Amino acid sequence: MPLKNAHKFTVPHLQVLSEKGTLDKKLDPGLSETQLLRLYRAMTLAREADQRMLRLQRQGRMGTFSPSTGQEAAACGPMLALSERDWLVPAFRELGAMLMRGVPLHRILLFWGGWEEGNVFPGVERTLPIAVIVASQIPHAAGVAYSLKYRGEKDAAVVCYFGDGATSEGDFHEGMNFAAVWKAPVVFICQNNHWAISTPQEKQTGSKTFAQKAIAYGIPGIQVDGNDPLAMYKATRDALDRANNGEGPTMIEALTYRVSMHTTADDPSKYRDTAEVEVWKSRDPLIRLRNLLNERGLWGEEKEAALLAEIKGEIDAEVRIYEHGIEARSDIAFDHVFASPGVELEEQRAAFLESRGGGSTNA
Amino acid sequence: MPLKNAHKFTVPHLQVLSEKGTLDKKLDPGLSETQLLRLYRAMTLAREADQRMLRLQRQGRMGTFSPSTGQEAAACGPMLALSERDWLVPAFRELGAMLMRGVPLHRILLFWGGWEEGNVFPGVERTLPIAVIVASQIPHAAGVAYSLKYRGEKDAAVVCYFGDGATSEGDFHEGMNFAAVWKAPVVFICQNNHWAISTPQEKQTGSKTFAQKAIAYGIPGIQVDGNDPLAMYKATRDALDRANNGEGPTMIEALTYRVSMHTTADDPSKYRDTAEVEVWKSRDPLIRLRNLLNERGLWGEEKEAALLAEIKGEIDAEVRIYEHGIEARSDIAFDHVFASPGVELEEQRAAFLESRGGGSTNA
Amino acid sequence: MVQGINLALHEEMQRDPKVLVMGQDVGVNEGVFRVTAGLHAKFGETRVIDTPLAESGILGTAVGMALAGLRPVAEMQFSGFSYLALGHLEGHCSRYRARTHGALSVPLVLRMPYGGGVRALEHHSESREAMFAHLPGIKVVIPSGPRNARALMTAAIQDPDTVVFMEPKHSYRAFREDVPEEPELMDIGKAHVVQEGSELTVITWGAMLRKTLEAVSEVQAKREASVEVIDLLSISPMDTKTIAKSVRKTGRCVVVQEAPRSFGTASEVIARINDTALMYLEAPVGRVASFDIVTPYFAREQNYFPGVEDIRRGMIKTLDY
Amino acid sequence: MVQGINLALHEEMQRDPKVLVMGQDVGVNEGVFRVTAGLHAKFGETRVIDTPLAESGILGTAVGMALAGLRPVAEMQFSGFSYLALGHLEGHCSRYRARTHGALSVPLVLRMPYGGGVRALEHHSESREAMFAHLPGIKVVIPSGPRNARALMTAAIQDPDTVVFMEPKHSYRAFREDVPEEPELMDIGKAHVVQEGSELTVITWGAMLRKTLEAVSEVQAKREASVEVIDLLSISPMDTKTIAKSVRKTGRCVVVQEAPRSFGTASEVIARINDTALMYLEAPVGRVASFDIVTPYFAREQNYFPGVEDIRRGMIKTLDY
Ligand SMILES: Cc1ncc(C[n+]2csc(CCOP(=O)(O)OP(=O)(O)O)c2C)c(N)n1
Ligand SMILES: Cc1ncc(C[n+]2csc(CCOP(=O)(O)OP(=O)(O)O)c2C)c(N)n1
Ligand SMILES: [Mg+2]
Ligand SMILES: [Mg+2]
Repeated sequence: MPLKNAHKFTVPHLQVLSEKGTLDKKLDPGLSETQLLRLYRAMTLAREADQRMLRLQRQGRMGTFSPSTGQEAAACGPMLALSERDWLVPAFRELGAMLMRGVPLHRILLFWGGWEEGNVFPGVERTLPIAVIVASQIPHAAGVAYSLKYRGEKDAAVVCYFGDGATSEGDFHEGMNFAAVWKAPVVFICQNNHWAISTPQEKQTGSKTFAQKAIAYGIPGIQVDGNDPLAMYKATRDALDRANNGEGPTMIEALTYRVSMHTTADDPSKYRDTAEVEVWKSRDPLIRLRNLLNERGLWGEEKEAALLAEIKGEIDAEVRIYEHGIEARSDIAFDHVFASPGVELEEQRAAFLESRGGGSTNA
Repeated sequence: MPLKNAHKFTVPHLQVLSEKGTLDKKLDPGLSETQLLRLYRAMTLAREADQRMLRLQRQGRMGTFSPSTGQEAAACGPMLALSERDWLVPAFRELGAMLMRGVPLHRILLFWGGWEEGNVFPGVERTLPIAVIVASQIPHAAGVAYSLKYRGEKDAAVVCYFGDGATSEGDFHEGMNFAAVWKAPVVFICQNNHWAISTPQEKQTGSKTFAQKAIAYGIPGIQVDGNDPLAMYKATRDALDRANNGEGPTMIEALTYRVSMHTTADDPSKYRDTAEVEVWKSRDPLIRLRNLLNERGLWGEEKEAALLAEIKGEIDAEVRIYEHGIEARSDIAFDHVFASPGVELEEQRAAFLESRGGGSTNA
Repeated sequence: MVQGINLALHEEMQRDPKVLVMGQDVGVNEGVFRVTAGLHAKFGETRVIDTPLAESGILGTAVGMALAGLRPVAEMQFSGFSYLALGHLEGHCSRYRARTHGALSVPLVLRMPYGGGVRALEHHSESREAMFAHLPGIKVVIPSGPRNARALMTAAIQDPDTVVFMEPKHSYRAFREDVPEEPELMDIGKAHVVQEGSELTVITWGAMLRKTLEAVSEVQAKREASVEVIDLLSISPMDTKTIAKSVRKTGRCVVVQEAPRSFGTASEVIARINDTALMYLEAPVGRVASFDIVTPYFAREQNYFPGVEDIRRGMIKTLDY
Repeated sequence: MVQGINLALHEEMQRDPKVLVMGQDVGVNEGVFRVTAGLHAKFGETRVIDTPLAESGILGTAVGMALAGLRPVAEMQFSGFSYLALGHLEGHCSRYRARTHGALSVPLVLRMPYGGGVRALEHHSESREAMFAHLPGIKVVIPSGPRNARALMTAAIQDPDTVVFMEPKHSYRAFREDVPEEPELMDIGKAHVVQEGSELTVITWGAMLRKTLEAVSEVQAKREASVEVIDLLSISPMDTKTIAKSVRKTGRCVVVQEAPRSFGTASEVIARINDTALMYLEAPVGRVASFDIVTPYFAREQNYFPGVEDIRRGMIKTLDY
């Protein structure tokens, strides 16, 4: 066995709906009207909510947050493929995914507003909260997926999001490896939005694609046009099918772009050209899907206006809940250190309450 | 750009000297007689020293250690390619590599005997001590390689060893990634000896080869017959050339086998078949190289006997140094917490000396 | 102690199908110290998982399992490698309950052999319980013998939050002790008064308990001192009440700690005595501990870890103060 | 303080070509807090490295550079992510010198913004200096103002061993202070007596110093108490002598710590007072600290961190004891 190319690997690239709006018939996942409209609504809601959050933040009505404008197809496309039995394990830039999951917007506002209540999703099962420690959710997803297998839940899988930067963390590697060894039912979605704060791909990795990192784990990796919601749906659907068939994890790289700042505390003009941003703005995933809807006669200016009005109302209502609706017992943190606080913590709680003059307040 | 196999990767497999002893002329690295004899001597010394250490340990004259019998080609082949300007960053199962580097055997005995002196190599530059924390030496190697680049030392590179199990650690991933992004001059040698204590490859990774993990970093990965010393030399030589040309890191997977126990505290019969061990014993790298030497008329029974006698004498002498030659000031640890101990530590040293009745002793 | 822990694992896995065991070499090989003996044979490889070699991956996936309702008992092969998993311990185990106001929690046990005196390689001899104990939301327990090891492990597995279970490997096979037929459940957070006394309180935990008891008998033999000995068992939460009660009674105290002197558990014990019993003290609280140096390799580890003689001397000093 | 640290980095990089800066977004972006402003422009990307997003990789490669003779100043973007690098801190930074009896060492600085009160996201508000300080072989320093920040950073870079340099981000832009033209070199391991007094010693560090000074003026204004204030500056090694001298003089002491109460630096300070000045104490040492709970999200973080009023009350309590 002398020098020979013993092992060969390929990483496919998937696009279903081109930038110009042409649909690849062979690859069309055949979404129903309802599904297409649901997807478009979700993406629009995510966009509008994102813009509103930016304003709330600028007005001092919310804390620092990480906008997701431009990434709606990557966040929402996959979610159309999920059932209630599947788990969602997000990073922190999947507003659209969380909304599609049924997490009310006001919960997300609460999160960025500095309230733990933003991680509590009453009635929404199998959904982990936002993960702030980059990549740490990846082994969690592998563990959740193991538990599905352990319990014999063959109809369920995990969808786990993370960014391009996250792939550099040891936890990405360890989580992917565990999932692969276990053939655990999990779909890893890397939102390659081309930046990790100020770090571009070439400073993040020596590899041409992020999808090829799947080869290291012996699992399929696929690079997808992340601004193409149909491709994102299809890739996820296929990966979920593999997972449900016991074939293990898949890694999807979604090629997209963070058109806004990293967080509201960030100034991207320090490190990137607006020319690059403009190129990507012109690839707006909302426009792409709207064009398809238009073409199919499912959409028009009137419908668009009505949708925007409806969404605005919805967002207004959620903002109101966010700003007025939360009981803010100041000592609640003492309740949740452990299942039961114990003597010492109760003593400290008393000291805490005394230190703020006793009683509870509303924010 | 619809579904297409956009990216292709290959992992070559290298063998120069087959198990049967046939040499692939096209791939022959053309080692000189002297080099071949040096290599054979080094491998034999490693084997004999390993066996002696096993006895020393069993006799209670040394602590737990990790034998490397069977892995001599993977450890020694690469070292033939190194110059004094290159760095060696070992794991803990590269006895042959350290000896070839010029580390005296008694230093290695001291290490496994529980003496820090086993990490001090007077006169041997650019050689890190044994790394006990699996994979932690990999980012170190990347950092050392960066320093070579930083200083413009174009004639120097780093050779870093680790095991198959080490590839699962986050530090493997992070170290490889940094090295790749930096195009740092480093050769990563994964000794795939098929076991990480009791864990076989299929529980360690979902990938068919370890070499393919290189693809994740956009660097070349090559699988090498790790019991073929010429192939190990050649792969390392090529990788060092790449490194010196500024082309960055390479990963070499050496397919070999741990024919002995993990450490002297381990009982491999609990987890693996002797049949497998026997197969690999029959692939002994020493025999393979000896056959070549024989064929070339460079070797014979007499020479073998003389070499073994010489080596035995050498080992005897080193064991004597190990067992008698070390000054054992008991409080020396206080000297080396920081460059200078400071008031508090000096007070603690006084207490320490008092606690053992003062003064220093020899072990 | 190995058998005590092993028994608890068998019993709990039998009792609750949600309990599983995971770690490096814990399955077929039954653990490098054989703490998981018999589990793989009995419960199979789905419940007794030989994981890849990755500490953060072990704890991180265990967190995921726990969030999904399982009860993993995850092993770090040696505590010296547990720092690689600290991201999940600090970032998730300790916080998920707080983060979600109780909607999600991480009920898992993180086992790890720790401690010195067994002539082991570098990184295999440290005691760093204080680092974990500084994290709110994490419980840290340390058994000192076979019986309390089994009872503590049972409690740790049943605990609704993450428990770091540190196993003093020096005590793994140090002595035998009968354990009751029926599983016992120890109350995490309670110290154990091993023997009562009125003139001096000695507080310790883990492998230091046996050495302390030896030193105590020596002292008692020589000078009829009446010594109270407290086995902390739970490092965090710490049983301040039991400590305070004892020191108020005796007025003198020595804390014996295997870890380096500074920033260790002994310092916290002293701080709590300061809070609750300072005015009863007739002497400074004695600290018998290792030195603030890097653990020497085993050829020179003698006299680095506190020995019976060091403890005896510490006691005398405090008694004579 | 941002400018003080930045100045030291400029000066040291100018002075010594072996010094380099590395971390996430420290180059082109000049750091998320602009601590590395101007460095990339001045020294280029080889000496001011934007690394991949991997904390263990950052510290691990910095260890390699240091072993090869460079002097890296590595940044953890927030201390909350530094736990991912603990493997190298505990396993190598703290030990390489001991491991090789001085043949090899790891002279690097590990910078990290830490601490709360800036309405930040989860994991961005903790103070865990005590965890690092428990490690023998590691120095841990914390500046409290622009001038000592610059002098400490200069010393840290020139130090032949690993120094963990924790930057209280609450103080980053809190106030201005003149710094001398010439670089100053602070003696790591020495505390600073900020003001002398005879009735009470208050010991603190980092962002708590300003709050403490406010509380002290309030108390002094109301009741003519003579208060001595000590800024620890070096958490490890800790300046026991200065602490002991002060407490022997005043007989009363309060320690103000931003971190949770238990197993923190305050406990170590108390233990050292126990060792060196117990019999001078007229009251238990007061501990003003955060609670042993998971840091609440910022909407509820008020009153979690010690405030001026808490410190004032702690002082009064100890004075009135
Ligand atoms: C472990 C860790 N290190 C650093 C940070 C600070 N940080 C937050 S987001 C971010 C960049 C993430 O980049 P990427 O994964 O590409 O996600 P994106 O922000 O682009 O969505 C960094 C460095 C963090 N939150 N966690
Ligand atoms: C971080 C870490 N985890 C666990 C261990 C315990 N341990 C020592 S060697 C080893 C297996 C290493 O396997 P591999 O990398 O294949 O090297 P080999 O022993 O086969 O040479 C383990 C688990 C360790 N030393 N370091
Ligand atoms: Mg990104
Ligand atoms: Mg191996």
